[in-house]
Amino acid sequence: MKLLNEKSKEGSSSFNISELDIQTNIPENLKRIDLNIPELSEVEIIRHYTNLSKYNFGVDNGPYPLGSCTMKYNPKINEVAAKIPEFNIHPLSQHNKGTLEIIHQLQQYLCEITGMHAFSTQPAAGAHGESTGIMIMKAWFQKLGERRTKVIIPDSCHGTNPASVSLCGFEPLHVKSSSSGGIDLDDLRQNMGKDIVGIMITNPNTLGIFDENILKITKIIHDYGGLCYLDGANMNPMLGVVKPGDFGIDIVHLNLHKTFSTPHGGGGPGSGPVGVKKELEPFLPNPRIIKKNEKLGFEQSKDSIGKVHSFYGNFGILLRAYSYIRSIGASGLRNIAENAVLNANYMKEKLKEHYHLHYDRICQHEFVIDDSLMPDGVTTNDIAKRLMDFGFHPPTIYFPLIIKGAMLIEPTETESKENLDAFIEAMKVIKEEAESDPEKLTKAPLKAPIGRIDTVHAARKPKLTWHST
Amino acid sequence: MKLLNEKSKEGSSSFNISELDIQTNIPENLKRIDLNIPELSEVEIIRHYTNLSKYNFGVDNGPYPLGSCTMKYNPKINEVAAKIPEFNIHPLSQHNKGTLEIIHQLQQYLCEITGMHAFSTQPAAGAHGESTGIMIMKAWFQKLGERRTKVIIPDSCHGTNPASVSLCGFEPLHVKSSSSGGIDLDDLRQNMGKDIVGIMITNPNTLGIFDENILKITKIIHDYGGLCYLDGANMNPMLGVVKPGDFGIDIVHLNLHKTFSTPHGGGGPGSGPVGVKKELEPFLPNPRIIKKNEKLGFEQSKDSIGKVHSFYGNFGILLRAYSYIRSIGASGLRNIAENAVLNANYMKEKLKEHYHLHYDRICQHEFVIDDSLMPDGVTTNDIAKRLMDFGFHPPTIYFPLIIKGAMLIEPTETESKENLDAFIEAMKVIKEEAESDPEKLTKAPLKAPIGRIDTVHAARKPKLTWHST
Amino acid sequence: MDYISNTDNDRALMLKDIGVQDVMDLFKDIPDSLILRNPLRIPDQLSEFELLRELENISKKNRRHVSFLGGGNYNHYIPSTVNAVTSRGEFSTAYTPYQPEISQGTLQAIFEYQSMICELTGMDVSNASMYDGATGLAESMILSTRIKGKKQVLVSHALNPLYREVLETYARASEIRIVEVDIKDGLTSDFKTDGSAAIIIQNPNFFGLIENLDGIRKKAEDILLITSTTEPLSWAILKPFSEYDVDIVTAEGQSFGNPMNFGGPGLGIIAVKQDYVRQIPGRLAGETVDIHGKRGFALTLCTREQHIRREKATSNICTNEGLCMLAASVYLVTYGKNLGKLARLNNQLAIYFADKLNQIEGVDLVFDKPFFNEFVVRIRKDIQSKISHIEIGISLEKYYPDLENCYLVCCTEMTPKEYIDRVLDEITQ
Amino acid sequence: MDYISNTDNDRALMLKDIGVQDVMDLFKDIPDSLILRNPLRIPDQLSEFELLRELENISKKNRRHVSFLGGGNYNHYIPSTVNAVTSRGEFSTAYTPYQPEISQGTLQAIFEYQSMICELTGMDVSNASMYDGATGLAESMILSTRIKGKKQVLVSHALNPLYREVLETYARASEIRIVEVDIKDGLTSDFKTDGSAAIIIQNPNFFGLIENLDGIRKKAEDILLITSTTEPLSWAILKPFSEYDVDIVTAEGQSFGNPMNFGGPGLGIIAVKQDYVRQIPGRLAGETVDIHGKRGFALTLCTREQHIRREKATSNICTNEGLCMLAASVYLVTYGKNLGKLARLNNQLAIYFADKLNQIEGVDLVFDKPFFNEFVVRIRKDIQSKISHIEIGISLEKYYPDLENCYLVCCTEMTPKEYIDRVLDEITQ
Repeated sequence: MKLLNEKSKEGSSSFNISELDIQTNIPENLKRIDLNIPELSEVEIIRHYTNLSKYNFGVDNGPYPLGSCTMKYNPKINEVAAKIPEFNIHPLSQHNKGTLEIIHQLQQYLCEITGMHAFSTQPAAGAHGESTGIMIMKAWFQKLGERRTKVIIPDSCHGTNPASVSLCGFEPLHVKSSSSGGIDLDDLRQNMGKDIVGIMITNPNTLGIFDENILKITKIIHDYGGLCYLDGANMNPMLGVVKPGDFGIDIVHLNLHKTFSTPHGGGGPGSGPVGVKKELEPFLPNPRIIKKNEKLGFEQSKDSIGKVHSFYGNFGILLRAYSYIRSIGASGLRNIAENAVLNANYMKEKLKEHYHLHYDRICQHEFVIDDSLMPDGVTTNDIAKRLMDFGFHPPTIYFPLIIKGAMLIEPTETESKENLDAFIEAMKVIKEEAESDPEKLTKAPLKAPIGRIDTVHAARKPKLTWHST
Repeated sequence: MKLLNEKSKEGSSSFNISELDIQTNIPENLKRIDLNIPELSEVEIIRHYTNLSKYNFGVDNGPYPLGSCTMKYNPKINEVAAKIPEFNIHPLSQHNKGTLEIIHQLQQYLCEITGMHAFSTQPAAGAHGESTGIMIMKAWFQKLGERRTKVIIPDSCHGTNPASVSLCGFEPLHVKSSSSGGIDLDDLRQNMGKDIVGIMITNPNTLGIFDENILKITKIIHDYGGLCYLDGANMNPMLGVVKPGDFGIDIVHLNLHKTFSTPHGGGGPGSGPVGVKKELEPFLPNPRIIKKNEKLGFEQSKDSIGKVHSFYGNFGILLRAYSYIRSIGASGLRNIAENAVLNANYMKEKLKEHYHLHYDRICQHEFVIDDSLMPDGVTTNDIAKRLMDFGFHPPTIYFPLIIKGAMLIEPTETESKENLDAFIEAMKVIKEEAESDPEKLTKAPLKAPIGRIDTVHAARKPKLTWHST
Repeated sequence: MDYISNTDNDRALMLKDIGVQDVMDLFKDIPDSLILRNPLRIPDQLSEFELLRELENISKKNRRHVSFLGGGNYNHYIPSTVNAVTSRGEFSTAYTPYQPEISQGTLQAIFEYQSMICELTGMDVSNASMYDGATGLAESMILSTRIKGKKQVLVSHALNPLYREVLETYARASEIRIVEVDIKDGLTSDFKTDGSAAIIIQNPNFFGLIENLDGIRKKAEDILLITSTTEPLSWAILKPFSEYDVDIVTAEGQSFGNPMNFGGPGLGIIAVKQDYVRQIPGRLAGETVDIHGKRGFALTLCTREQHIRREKATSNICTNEGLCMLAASVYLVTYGKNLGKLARLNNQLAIYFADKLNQIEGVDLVFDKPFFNEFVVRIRKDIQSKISHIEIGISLEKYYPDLENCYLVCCTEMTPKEYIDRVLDEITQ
Repeated sequence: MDYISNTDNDRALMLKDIGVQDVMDLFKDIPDSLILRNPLRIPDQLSEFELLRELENISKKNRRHVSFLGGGNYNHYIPSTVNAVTSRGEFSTAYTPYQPEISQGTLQAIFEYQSMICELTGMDVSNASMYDGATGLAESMILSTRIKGKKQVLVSHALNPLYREVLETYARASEIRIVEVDIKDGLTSDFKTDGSAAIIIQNPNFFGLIENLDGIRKKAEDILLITSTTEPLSWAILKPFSEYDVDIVTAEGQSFGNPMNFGGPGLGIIAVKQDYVRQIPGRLAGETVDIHGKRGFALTLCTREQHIRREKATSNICTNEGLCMLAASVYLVTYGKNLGKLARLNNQLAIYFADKLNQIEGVDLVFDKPFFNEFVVRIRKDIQSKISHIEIGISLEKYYPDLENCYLVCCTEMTPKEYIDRVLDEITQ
């Protein structure tokens, strides 16, 4: 489709503004001479984006089993809630009692769900929550007067974890997975020492496995005075079933857009609240929103890591998450976990008849298969592209890195058995096509709005903006 | 795509309702036993309609030159206006001053635009306005004590006109068009008599021609004591340029959804306010919304034809029309007329190089070409279907009836020259294809979501509801 | 604002190509004396934010408040799915699906709507909508006279008085005689069918009472039975009309997913027996196939309609209430079978309120009959003035002079128990 | 409500196929002692209408009122086109466009956004968004230390104090030293570059004043120039930063089509010179071709990112503010060149209000310098209490003790002349 710039026509924009008859105070030498924003009439703008949207695939279009991203259905009521005009207030307005109530109540719910003592909703996304959490670890040891430098990260971690650690001046120390998919306890023990800040663990991990040794792991860390950080991106299968606080977690971030179902927006906005145990509460970002003597307000802590957001985080997302939790209630939360896990295990059992399953055991919300049983020349990437032709968004591919040609599949609780069966059937057909007609795969997608994209070409001589030719 | 019923799965609907613990008073023998509304989870409902919408073409998708339907762009601001919560009140609420102000002010604007004395906004659509108008004519002559029975309708009328006339117990009397596309004055004069209720005229007519004899025509009718009714569906090119009241019109209906750009909604809701000259005001539907001594309120007239709507008409549409008029102002209204006429004439001039133009003269907002220059076997219907492949909604076809194989093209003022040129080019290519590769046309559309539909099959043994098989 | 995509430059080029100097040369068919020389007396254009400011100021002249008004227009919750679907431009900015190949969205939605209405009513055929409850009923009245060849129709006095007004308007135009059927204890009483084409009965009737239609067919063997419903949510728990052998079912479908909006747009529902499939007014979507044999949908039986049959058409209706129909479909499938629960909740709230009111000295339940979500109470004048800030119901005196001091009170899920209790407190304090 | 598509029957079938008895058998990796025996202490589920009732009740505890608050978050009108686009599920319910073949909508929108940001700033490369103005600035600070290999950064004292707090947080974590640059008459004063990687200057600065950046490059030849803008609407009428040879432009883009929402989500804008294309954090969409040679778009230069480079990544950012970016794109193209008019209107309203306030005894304009749509006034205490019901501006004492009784006042198109006049009346009455 043509670009906005290519459709632009001088003089066609007609958004009416009546200026006042007042001279500007801006000196000539600081003024802009011309402004080349594309100009389109309203009808052409709406058509541009309406037709562009047809080239996109969202959860509203079909199943989106993108592993570790929890692409569940986003209820429309949350969008209605998020548009209540009274909530659209300035962050420094004093008339904020309703807004503070929502944030405070949400913090309470998140504490109850995770078993933590206090939450800050400032971080704007999961990775932002991660760095906030690591900053808290850093501040904790500074307060203790200890200089520790290394953070243990299992090799089944999320991609953001090592980067978050290094952002805070720490060194990531990678620990291997065991043959059953959990953390290799021996490797962990060998790496322990007084320079260990703690562990940054994803549990269930990115293989979809709940580490059965979790209590041992957190104990090992705690025995060395370290802190246990949970990457809560995979909270979905634990809702109402188990609390991270109960298995020794000191700090956790949640991805509200994943677990609490706010629309992912083509890449955000998300929200990554961080929860901590009682001892760590003073280190949470400033200001905190708290209730004292039945009055809601802000509080600053001198031990805080400081502010991590221009204001108080992504309130628009918090409101949606609040709305979601209230819609479904305690029983709904437990239902999510049970159904997410049921759906994943069902798919895993059915798919392992056709694809190689590295860890053949019970999984939580997601699981990994790979392309090792595929005929030569057919790769995970081909399978992913071909899945598009069957009306599915592909799973996460080539991740986790520890499994070659991985496909990380997370169906989520909102998909029906019918959809799971259709996906399984598609995967079966693709396997057959790989044998009988591999070109169908290597040239896939055949039915998408555009053919397979050449990403190498994109990177070779990057063209990142429109230029008139 | 599968039907809702085919996707239904018992127990999958989860819209939560908490009943009260109160026994119903409804006797068993009057109770329903089972209710088979399809049951789908919310995600499946949203996907159903999201994906279904892809099989639809609206103005938001591209040019829609459906003659006489005025498929102009519908500004999004009007949708925002229509959702202001305070306007969503019960029709019998007393707290209605804001709502009455909108309706009353809109009536004033419509009077100013048309040159009429008073408007009723009760009729819910154009045809509803027509029958309301004819009822007023009937009531007028009843009041006068005259029994008249025939309404003159030119053969270039809208399809609804004869039906509206007969609904009111009158007989339509068809008058021929002249060779230049206007009314044949001789034929008109010959038909005149004391049994003539009046004329129901569309001007500009469905050929897009403004009848140059309009003043003569209305005079002839008036000379016999008849009334002149204008079908105002084609008001668009007259906005700010000429007022129907000035050329002898006694009653007019407007199609707010056409001229005042409210979304056509896949077939409504529309709105068909009726305006009249002063003498006819007492005959307008009851109740009227008027301002007396600066106070807004309802008024009943004993001469009124009575009520024609459950309440006061389609307020939701009135509000959008009000918003539209306020957005564009007087100058915007005139711009509409000028640009609508300019666009139509431009297309007409360009298309007449390739297609037969029956009336080669200046047109107003629309014009008619036909398929008489096409090679054997290629029809207007084929051209229409093939236009879809070029990204256009086809024009109105086989209408007006007086031109064989007619294509009634109304570009509207909101299309750009680029779009008109693209349409012209598509028509040129289609003409060429008709010569070189007629199958492309007779099998068209080739790129639509579905192949050419068999409408004869649909009517043969009508299947109008889903039945489980 | 204007919404014109052409620039001055475009216009100049186009005029040149047409071969005229000025755009007004294109208006030369209009007698010169008629051309307006001055701008219309309509205010200047506004920017979006100026417009919204004005509209919000006007809107605040309405007051939102606790209200128990019903009687043909109901304050029901509209699920979030409804607007999510109807706001999609592909649906809202399309017109009547004349071209089925690029209108399958609208057409399939109509077909599904027809199917659900037939399920709810038990009838064989539903159209794609009429303007509203009253006009759909009026068209049915005319239809019955055409079918039966008789120009007289019986109309229950318990039919919504506003609907009766509309029937009278159409009857005058079509020269039909309306004979009213009396009421007894709020229900339609006995009637004689002589010379009539049909009888029109509302159920639940205007007083909210459920008419007992068992055996009505026996009393009306030679005429058509036409029903009108203003609160079709009741259908979710009431026996379908087909079981009483009704011929034509009409209703106002606003309750199904459409806002009150001061009474419009509404949604005229009409459904008939198979016998009348070629007489029913309005659009019908039917299943068919495309050139490849794939299932598709199209408007069908168009020979009933005005654009083909002209003055002999079954109706002059053309534009209907398409988007309201779509809203109703999404509404119905969103609730699914839970529509029964919603209907019961409405019924329960009304029973609760009626019982509590009836216990108050000075307030009496007027009809001791089963009702759905509306009921009539007589309220002593001093109590009326005590709660004058609440719209407790529609005052009935105007329509039924013998129902002095009586109000038609409506409860829905939007008047929850807490609201009701608050009102009861205000009355008894 | 729940949002689960499976029925009990489905679940039974699936458990059977998996070969377990009970769903809890699938949780057996979790130590039994950890499994929760009781439901979470979270209230029961609500229906949509109950939920909205609750939320509306809570929302009313906020009060909407006349406000002149700005300082990093602005009450601008959001054109109707914005929500019409961003509410489309195809955009809102997709994620990061990892699979370009079915994400061309998002990708092209990013590419167009990048193009518009580069046009507005004059820079070569824009990413697809950061979290907000402050964190985007913090990441730029870190970036500059990496480029320059120096762990010290100069920060203007006229930078938004909340942003300075965020910089300090990140500086502590990354062990960077921040040196503040003084202000003089509200503008950033001279500075020494020794040992520093960059200087960070806000423009228009926190006081709304327009910094004169002419010649700044000369003063900062050996360090990076980083700018921060909280009100990028100003860009529509101010000389682009590229003309001052700025290296990194950051901004809070909330003004472009995103609601205030208590400060979030915002839109972190970042744009850099071509030199730093491989250092910029976050996603980039680039033009490429598909297998048939047709133009398409894809995320590119991913080797900068955390999922490839792990701990060596330029940033840990993954999820950004995609939908806010889309809103900004629609916003910008809706105004088109009229964005300049809007900016001028904002400027004019602020000048009008500042002038009028300055004429009032007891109210003084603090800085006599060109400003955009914000300015600082000192208000006598008695006048402050007179208008305590109005939020006249952000109180500055807390951040700048010497600015006692001073307020940062912001005007936008949402505080039209009528509003301003009303406030002036209240002050002078």
